Amino acid sequence: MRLALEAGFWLLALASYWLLPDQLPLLSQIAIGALFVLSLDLLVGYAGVLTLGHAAFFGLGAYAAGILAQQGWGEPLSGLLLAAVLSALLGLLTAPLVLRGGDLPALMVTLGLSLMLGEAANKLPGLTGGADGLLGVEIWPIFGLFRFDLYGHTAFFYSLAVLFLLFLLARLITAAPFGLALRGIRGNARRMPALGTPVRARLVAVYALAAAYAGVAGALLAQTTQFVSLDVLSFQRSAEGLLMLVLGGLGALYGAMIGAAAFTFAHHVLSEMSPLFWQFWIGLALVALALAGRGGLLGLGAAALRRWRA
Amino acid sequence: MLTVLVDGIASGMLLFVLAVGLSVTLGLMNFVNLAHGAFGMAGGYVCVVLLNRHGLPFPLCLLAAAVFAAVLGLVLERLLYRRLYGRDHLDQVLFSIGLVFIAGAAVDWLMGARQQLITLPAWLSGRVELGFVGIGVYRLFLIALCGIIVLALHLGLVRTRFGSRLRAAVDDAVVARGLGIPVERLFAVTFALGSGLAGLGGALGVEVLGLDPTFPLKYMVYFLIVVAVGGANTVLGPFLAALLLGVVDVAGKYYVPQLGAFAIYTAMVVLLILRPQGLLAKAAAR
Amino acid sequence: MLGRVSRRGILATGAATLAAPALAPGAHAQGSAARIGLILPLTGPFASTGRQVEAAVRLYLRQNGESFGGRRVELLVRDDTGTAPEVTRRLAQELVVREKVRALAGFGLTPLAFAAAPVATEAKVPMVVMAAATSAIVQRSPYILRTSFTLPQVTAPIAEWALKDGIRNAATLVTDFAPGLDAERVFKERFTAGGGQIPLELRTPLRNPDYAPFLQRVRDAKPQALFIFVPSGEGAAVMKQFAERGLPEAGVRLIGTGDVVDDDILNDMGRPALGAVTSHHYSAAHDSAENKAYVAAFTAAHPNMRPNFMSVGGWDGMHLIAEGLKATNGAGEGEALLNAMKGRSWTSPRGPVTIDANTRDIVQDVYIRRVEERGGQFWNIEFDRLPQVRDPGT
Amino acid sequence: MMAALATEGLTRDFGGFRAVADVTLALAQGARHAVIGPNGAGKTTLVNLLTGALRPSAGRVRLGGEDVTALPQHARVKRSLVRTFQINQLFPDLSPEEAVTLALLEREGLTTRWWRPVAAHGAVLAEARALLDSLRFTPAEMRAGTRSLAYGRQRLLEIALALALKPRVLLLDEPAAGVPPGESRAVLEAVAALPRDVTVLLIEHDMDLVFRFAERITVLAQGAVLAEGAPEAIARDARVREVYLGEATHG
Repeated sequence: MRLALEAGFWLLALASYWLLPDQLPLLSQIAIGALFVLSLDLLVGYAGVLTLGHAAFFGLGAYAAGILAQQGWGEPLSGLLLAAVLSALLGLLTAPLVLRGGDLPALMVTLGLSLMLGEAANKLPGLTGGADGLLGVEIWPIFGLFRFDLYGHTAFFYSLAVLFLLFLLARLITAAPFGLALRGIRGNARRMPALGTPVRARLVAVYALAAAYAGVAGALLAQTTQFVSLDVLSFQRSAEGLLMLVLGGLGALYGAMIGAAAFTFAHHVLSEMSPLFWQFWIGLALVALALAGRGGLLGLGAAALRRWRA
Repeated sequence: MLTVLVDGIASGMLLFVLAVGLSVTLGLMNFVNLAHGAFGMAGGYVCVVLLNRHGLPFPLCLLAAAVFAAVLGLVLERLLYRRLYGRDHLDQVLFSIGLVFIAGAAVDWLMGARQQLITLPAWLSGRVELGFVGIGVYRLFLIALCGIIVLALHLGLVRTRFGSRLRAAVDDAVVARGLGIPVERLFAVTFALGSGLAGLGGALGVEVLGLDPTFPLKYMVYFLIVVAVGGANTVLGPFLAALLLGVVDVAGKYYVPQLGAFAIYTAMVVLLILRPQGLLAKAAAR
Repeated sequence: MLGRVSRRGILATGAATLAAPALAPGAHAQGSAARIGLILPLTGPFASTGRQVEAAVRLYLRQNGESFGGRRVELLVRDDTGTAPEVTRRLAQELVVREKVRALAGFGLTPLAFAAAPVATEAKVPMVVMAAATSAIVQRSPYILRTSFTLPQVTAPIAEWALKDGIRNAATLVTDFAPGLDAERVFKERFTAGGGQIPLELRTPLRNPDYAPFLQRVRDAKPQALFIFVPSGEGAAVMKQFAERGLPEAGVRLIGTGDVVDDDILNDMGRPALGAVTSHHYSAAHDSAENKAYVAAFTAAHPNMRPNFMSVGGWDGMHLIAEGLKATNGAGEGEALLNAMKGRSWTSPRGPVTIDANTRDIVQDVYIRRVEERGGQFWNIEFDRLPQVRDPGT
Repeated sequence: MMAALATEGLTRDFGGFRAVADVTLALAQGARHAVIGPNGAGKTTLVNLLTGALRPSAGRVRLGGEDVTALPQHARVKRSLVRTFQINQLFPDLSPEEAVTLALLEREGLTTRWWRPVAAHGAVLAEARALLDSLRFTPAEMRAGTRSLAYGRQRLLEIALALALKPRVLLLDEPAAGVPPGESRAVLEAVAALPRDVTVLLIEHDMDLVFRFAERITVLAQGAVLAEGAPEAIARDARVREVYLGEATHG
């Protein structure tokens, strides 16, 4: 049953290529958003570490891949790899600062670090292009075969494939003992050391892992749009990621992806119908969902399913 | 030099008035209210409308802004906020960001997207020369008014029955309930007070911070910094944090503009790492 | 204050939201209309730019009938929030691929135009830049045409005027992004070439700027004049601080490009703006029959707005597209439409303008204006004119 | 003979308040030792010092002769010093089966494993079920959410998590606290069934339980050791009766 649902989800994702053939750029963006939210889910949903600055890793990944291509090496896969490695390093470096205190200090330190990075990118126009954005990013065809085209065919399959592979990895990790330990830490961080778990070390590991995922998401965005701007590091991106995660449902990989898809799609449809006031409707939906209760869309869906069966 | 200091203090004090309500929300109900700036925005717009359209005197506009925001706060608290007490922080984030979106779009619809401007009365504009330096009259007015508010809040918290109950409730809501303190009502009143102060701050800030529908998002980060750095249990902590923020921000932009906002973010991160519970928190006993 | 248009808009949106699930893409009537994709910042910090341009484009269509060369124009408006270039790019991509638009238009800020340029090139769709003003934009794609202005174009004249007026010592204050750097560079070149000195060069951040500390530095340096460029909508905040810091009393004159005395908010700036001298391509006070009609129609449709230089970019951009369609009998697409738009001249509310056939950039008169009070309102009154200025950057 | 668990001059100050003052203890291997004392005597602080949740202001902790004073909590657990909590510290979102499995995986040093699903660790799962079964958990209870269990069952799970770690030294912090009398038997049985070579330190309020279980008793008062001896000696000790037992009969 579960496996059938999972297969259905991915078949639907793949089928969207034929269902919405002229929405491919949006679909790629959803896939990239889903990867970013997946990364947040590993950190927030599974390990219970709060962050308001996850865009730092997304942005670092985007600039890493973008600058690499701008400097003349446009091979996409090595761009992803570089982004993952650099972001993970930044994660390892900053984790000790973030994991010191409680929720609020963690929120604020992550926020502060991401703002610092954003400001650094703003003040280094030689490297990043500053407020004008990074121009001249040229990505080579994937495997030398598939060129990034205007219609977004390549971008769609590329983003979806990367999302799928990294999802499989995340699924493996969360189902493994390591994932169980993370859920334990989230459930009761006081008990874990009494079971012999070095909590800090586990959290540092998952922080770096989530950073790498976010970095790859950023790199995907840079490569598929062939442009990087300061927006990749913005607070709004971090906050929006969290919104998508809570919207979809915390601590469930599918919740993360459904949240990203629902939010992006709603945003798109609403802002097309009401370019001036779409924020009003999004806001209303968020408030209603928060009042409705736990579990996000996934939780609501599960509850509806239970009621229907009962 | 002195001018820079005065500017910094003025903007810090303004920031304090805007943010202090948030610190109470967080300390008392453990509620992450990202929509706090929306009350500031509401106050700002009330002030603009009354001043520009109806020509009311500026002090009256300030008062109206504060009252309007306070009533708005009270209504929203009773209708919506209280349903989310004790819920997951992330739910609260979702809810309050939603409110920010709604508020922004509603204001945009009513008032348009552009910057709102006011013309200060003559007695508040211009500058005075003190020895070698000139200082804006309005900045001095800000410092004086906000100073009075800080003092009143501090005394109110330390000297009055309301204050002592509030402090007890912030320290431990469960125990306070056990002692028969009506925590819910206390909080509603405090929430309204905090919103009212934000409204006043928003009105005072039109001239200095500007006002448009993105106001709550634009300054959210600053409010959070004040509360996080200041700690949630005192008036003095956030006050010092706001002053520090104001002075470092203004001085940083004056002396090393190439660093931009870098100075302020670095200061915040360092402070948070050194004192995760806030500037004035005693060494944690537990 | 409740604009009728926007109220109806929001009600319509509400109804549409309820119907949203039933609305599949492709359900839009295809018809044979010529679709124009208008991408603008309609929310966020630069919303005022988008609102001005959108209002002018709609006004043009309302006034000139919606058909050109027998082809009805259908406008598709998209909000890119002004700060997210990748959104601009995606919207451009969608408008081209899904909606099959004949032309892309709008583009509120330079980074947004930069991000969308490759789409125009690859799709071979003309892209009419109605607002963004960095010199280099037209070079990013052979399909870009511009109906706004460039900063070097409007900056050079004020530098010349300042020298002529006896100013020898001026500080500069610009926003730290491409247009600002353009303005700073050109002002410095012209001003120092004429014997002027620049003791202080300041750059403020694009996002969440706070002008007080910068203006305090200017006050402490006491130059004869301060040259300012900030994006549309930011002028008021600068002006407030300019007055509050006592710069006029210290003998510092305010000069700049017209962005800082944006017509849309000039009245709210009030007295502090009086006497500011700027150079720009458009003033709502421009003395011509075309402009009087334009301002009257615009303010009739939007009682709370005064058309500014952004709006006129939108108006002329729509005019350019309309003329292109007429010239091709409504059949123009891609290269053909582009060629029909190149080299065109007309009399805009701002005065005579030409789209240079080679550079695809606008050639126009630039005026020197001073802020004055007329009948209880504040206006940029033109008192000098440089005819048919090209972008000196190209 | 070397003590399984020993402290020397263990002291902890909070600001100006001395919660634990110069406590010296020695538990032989297989000891059944109890620490009693009135509320605020410093019992829980002592447990936290022994397990490493708190750092002492002065003094040392030795585990089987090794000085572990500087070691963090989890490293002491790896040396088989295990505790239970006075107030349940469980995982509300995990089922008992998952929670015990987690403890077992941790004991086996497997929680860094990310490439094999938990479900593929058959031996561990079987052991978890066997342990819960020995504590009379029904299969349905094993799979239910922890938050839905009755309090007595939760208390038992608290102890199961400790037992899963195969302790050599076990600290039981008021294991019967809040358990209805009918269900406290299961808790006692579980403790009584421990192998004889396991050293047990019991922190307790319930005098009945203490005198039934302990072979040796230490009495704490105001952070310091007031008396130590066999149960009969403690029961006769006048000072103890005065500060503690006397109070207990009133309270």
